[in-house]
Amino acid sequence: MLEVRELECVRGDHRLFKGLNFTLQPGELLHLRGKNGAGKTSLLRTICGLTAPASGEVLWKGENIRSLRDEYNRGLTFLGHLNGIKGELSALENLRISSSLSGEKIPENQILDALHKMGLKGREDLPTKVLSQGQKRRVALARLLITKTTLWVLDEPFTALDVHAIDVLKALIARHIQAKGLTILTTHQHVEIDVGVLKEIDLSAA
Amino acid sequence: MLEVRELECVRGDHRLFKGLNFTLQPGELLHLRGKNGAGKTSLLRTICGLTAPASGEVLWKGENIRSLRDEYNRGLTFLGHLNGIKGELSALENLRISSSLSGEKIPENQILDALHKMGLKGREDLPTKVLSQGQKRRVALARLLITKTTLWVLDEPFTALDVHAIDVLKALIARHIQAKGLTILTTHQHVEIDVGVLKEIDLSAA
Amino acid sequence: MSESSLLLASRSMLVRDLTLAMRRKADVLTTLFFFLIVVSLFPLGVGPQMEMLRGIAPGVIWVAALLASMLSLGRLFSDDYQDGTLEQILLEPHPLSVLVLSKVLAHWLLSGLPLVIFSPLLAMQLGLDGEAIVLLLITLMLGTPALSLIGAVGAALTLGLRGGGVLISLLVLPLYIPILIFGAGAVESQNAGLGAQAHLSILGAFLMLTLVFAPISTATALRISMD
Amino acid sequence: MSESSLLLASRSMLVRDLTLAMRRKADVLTTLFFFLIVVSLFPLGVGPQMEMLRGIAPGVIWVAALLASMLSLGRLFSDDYQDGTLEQILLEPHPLSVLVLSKVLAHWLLSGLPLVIFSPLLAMQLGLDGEAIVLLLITLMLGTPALSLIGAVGAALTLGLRGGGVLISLLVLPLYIPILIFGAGAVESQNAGLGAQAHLSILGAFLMLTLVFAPISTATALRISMD
Amino acid sequence: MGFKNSVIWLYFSSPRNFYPFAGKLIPWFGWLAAVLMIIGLYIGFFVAPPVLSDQKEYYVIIFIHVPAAWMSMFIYIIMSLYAFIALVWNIKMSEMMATALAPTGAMFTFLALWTGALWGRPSWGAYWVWDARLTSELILLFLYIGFMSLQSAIDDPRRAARASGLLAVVGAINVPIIYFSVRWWNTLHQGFSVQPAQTQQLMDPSIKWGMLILALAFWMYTIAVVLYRVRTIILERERQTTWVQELVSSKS
Ligand code: HEM
Ligand SMILES: Nc1ncnc2c1ncn2[C@@H]1O[C@H](COP(=O)(O)OP(=O)(O)OP(=O)(O)O)[C@@H](O)[C@H]1O
Ligand SMILES: Nc1ncnc2c1ncn2[C@@H]1O[C@H](COP(=O)(O)OP(=O)(O)OP(=O)(O)O)[C@@H](O)[C@H]1O
Ligand SMILES: [Mg+2]
Ligand SMILES: [Mg+2]
Repeated sequence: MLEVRELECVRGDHRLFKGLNFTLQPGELLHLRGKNGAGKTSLLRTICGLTAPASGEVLWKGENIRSLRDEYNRGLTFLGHLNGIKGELSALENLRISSSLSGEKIPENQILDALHKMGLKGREDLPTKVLSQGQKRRVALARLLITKTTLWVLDEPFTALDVHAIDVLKALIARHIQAKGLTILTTHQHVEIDVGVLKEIDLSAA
Repeated sequence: MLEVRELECVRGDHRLFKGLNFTLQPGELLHLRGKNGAGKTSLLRTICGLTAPASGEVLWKGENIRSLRDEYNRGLTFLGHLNGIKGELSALENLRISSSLSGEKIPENQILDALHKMGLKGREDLPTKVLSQGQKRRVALARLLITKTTLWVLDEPFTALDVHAIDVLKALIARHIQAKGLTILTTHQHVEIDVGVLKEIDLSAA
Repeated sequence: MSESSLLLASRSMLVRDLTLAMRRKADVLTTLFFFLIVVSLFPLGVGPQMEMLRGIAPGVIWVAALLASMLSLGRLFSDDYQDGTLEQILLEPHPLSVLVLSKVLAHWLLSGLPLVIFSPLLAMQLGLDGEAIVLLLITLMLGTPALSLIGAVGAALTLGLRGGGVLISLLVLPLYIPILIFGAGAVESQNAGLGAQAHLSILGAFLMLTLVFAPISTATALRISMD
Repeated sequence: MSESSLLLASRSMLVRDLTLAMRRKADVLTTLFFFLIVVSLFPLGVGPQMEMLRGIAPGVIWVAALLASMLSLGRLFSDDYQDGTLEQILLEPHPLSVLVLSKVLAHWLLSGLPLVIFSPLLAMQLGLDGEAIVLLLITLMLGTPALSLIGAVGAALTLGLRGGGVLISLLVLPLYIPILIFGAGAVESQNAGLGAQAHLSILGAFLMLTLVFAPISTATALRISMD
Repeated sequence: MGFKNSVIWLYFSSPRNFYPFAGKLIPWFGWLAAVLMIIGLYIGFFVAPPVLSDQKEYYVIIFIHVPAAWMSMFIYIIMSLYAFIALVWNIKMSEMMATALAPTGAMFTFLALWTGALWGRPSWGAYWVWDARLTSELILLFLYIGFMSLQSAIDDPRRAARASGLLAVVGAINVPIIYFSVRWWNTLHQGFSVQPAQTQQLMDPSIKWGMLILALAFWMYTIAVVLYRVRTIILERERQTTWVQELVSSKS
């Protein structure tokens, strides 16, 4: 489904990695490892098509994602180091807009439901800039509950979350994998997710 | 040394905590716990004097920090959710400026040494905005190696760090405590620091 | 289905930006205030001779409109860039140029349109007559959207750069010049008895041209800046 | 000891801001080019007749200076706010108003001074004579630091803004106006044979006033915004 | 033929092949520029009749002014062509050429403005008037400066080249529009009657030849300087490749 071929990534003078190859099939989880600065974020951004690779290519269903673009994006959810939510808008508005921007209309109660599941009850209508660090992250993660995308690319999704929220997220990812979704994630924390196929790649080794 | 008396913190309609009392003596570490949004960050910012408390007071050597201000600040290092480093400047310049802003002149090789200890060898002269998330955090933390302050207030210092960097930081805090320093920190991760007196306060319980 | 989902997306982009601006009214009002102040200042700086003021009125109003519209350009994309929502916008399953067009439309509604609405008041203050005021209104109506469209390219190119605000003006102002010349020139040409038909057609043509090319250039610039 | 450490701190604040700007060599120059372009826009708007240009020249140059200062002031604190360095500055063991003064000084050196230095060139382009140019130079020298100082208060207040954005525009822009009026009016008054002494004294008094009150107000505003 | 041509282009679109080739060309163009410059200036100073002004020092300015003004416009067109090619086909060499052209273009624009201003003083009595040509030349200078400022404001060289390239292309769409709009703007007011009258007298063939030769000299100079500059850019942008590292180590 997702295939990475001979990927090379260069930032400034540093070559982060080279000749990277892997494939990911539906129902598989890829855990990307590597020490600080190994190139995990760079790889994830390249896989999403935000950064152009120095050489090599990323294929989705056999086609280069650069030529697919919109079709590829339709099946993709990316969560980066930044939360991608507007501080002036409430959690509810953020989710409503993020879903309608991708062209779907999600019923209001479904969005509220997602926020409650992420433990944001009573905080739905506050401007997100007053929320705590962990609560902001939860708003960003609530998107995963309302999208129907197949490929999730999550860059350190567990940061700032407390133990309870980590459990919720783990369950969420496990369910996604069971439903034949694909997930790529990075984390420095020790997190065990209960899934069938768990692939691991260590970028520091390269 | 540091005393918190009947502290109350209110944000918008929410009262985060009330009637909070504790003291911290030289050589003690306070681990602040609490779920997302419990008010840890708010408490730390109040302790630093960035936020005014709704009621109650924070005392340093028996005096209210609001009346001390400059003298209190001289003994204080705060690390928040934000790293507080300039993306356009290199790690080296950031540290140099941060120390001279507090009125001290630190020799260049001491700064370089601090950066190397934090595993930033070869990255000293890059503008920090191109560094990875974890590397940026390391630059911010390197400040702890060159200050001579007694009170460290660290808001989730372990975020974004890899296992190696976490170990370095743990050792650093332990050394600070041994040298009769005071430290207050929060973290959601499971981190064990080897010190004599470890106090814990759970804000969720309040 | 795809058609209507694109429509939904671009509409919600527009609504989003308008809501955000309403949350922080500062942005809208400073632009307007700035415009009003720059124009009202001129009688003070130049002296109260009515004929002189009438002569420079269209030029002054146009320059003020151009600068005021530019003032607000700096934040067109930079807020979205800093909080990571721009990344998300780049990953939407829709042509980026269409979403950009929505954003520019929002920008114009917030910073261009208020100026257009208030310009007759200022023109009156400077002694323009009824016919000239109507003509000025039409030129602003045609010209200011083009300003926003061109400005968007500059804003996208300077994204994430320090001193972006000033750099934008450096990139964009030279490209604004034709609009300024024909916008301000229309009233003058009318007064000289030459008619303003040609000026208006050219402004219209310019609007069409920017409407076609600016969103695509802006989208390209955004992808480059986010790389 | 405390005295010299304060000196070190305020100097390194200045150096820091200058270095940040120098990182982008363009940053300093762009303010200048912006100024240049804005002034060149006016002839394009109002037409090339020399006598008319000479009449509006001081006003135009002053408006351009104000704009350049306003454009760059928006980011005086917001960058530091967003990356968390402002928190750190608030926690420095020194009076905040002194550090603020250093920041404003850096801002003026980078955006005010170059503009003052190059204004004679522009004044010449617009046809002003030698005496008028010298006078204009003096007014800019007195006025632009005041603009920077007042702008800093506004910039500090805007940081923690929720709904009351109107307040800032209402607060800062009216304070800019007297500077503009007396700055631009000085040359006019001189030409009319009334002398510019009074104008200059008022500008000087304004500068003193802002020098005393602006840093303290800015520091207070910053503490409020960061709460 | 067409095939062979495209192979040659492909060959030189690689920085590695272009680098030594450019190195060989530089002296040729450099010398040509010098020789032509001397001939042109000789004609300007000693051959051409002093029809325009009594003072030779002022008068020779036109031999620099006009070719410089031509060059300033040509270079912008070529620069944006390179930028366009780079954006569409993603050819690195083309990016670098656009980058290398800008400073020279700006230099000629400045030269045209400066010589024009110097000449304006004796002939119009003012260094500067808001004439159509003058204004559009000034705007062209702003466009060049914008291009270079954007370039220097971005750290990453690849991103810098692509961003400023896009700006050059957008500017190129606008340049003719600016040029004609400024003309039209000015003809609405009174024109400057000095210039057309003097252009009539310019028909003396030695003047024409002098200008043409100097224009050619400027061309050669531009090519030499741009090739030199592009070689520096190649070294900088390709410094992590093995061939550059070998080259550098073999030299030192
Ligand atoms: C700053 C002042 C000036 C600037 C920016 C300037 C700019 C230009 C430009 C852009 C051209 C080439 C454009 C074209 O061929 O249409 C040009 C050509 C020329 N300029 Fe100037 N000019 C200036 C002053 C003058 C002055 C003072 C004179 C003489 C009175 C002059 C005489 C000419 C002539 C004779 C040509 C050649 C026209 C032709 O090719 O037919 N210029 N100038
Ligand atoms: N211009 C540059 N010159 C040299 N090195 C650079 C440049 N830009 C980025 N880098 C390096 O590229 C790497 C980027 O790493 P990336 O952000 O992908 O790391 P990561 O694996 O996500 O790390 P983290 O765990 O800290 O998030 C860093 O090591 C950084 O120092
Ligand atoms: N205007 C407001 N109205 C209501 N609640 C508010 C308002 N502003 C802040 N809050 C609440 O105050 C709390 C701030 O918490 P704080 O940032 O101190 O949490 P924290 O313990 O640091 O959490 P985290 O672990 O996520 O960093 C949050 O629960 C937030 O929702
Ligand atoms: Mg990362
Ligand atoms: Mg917190």
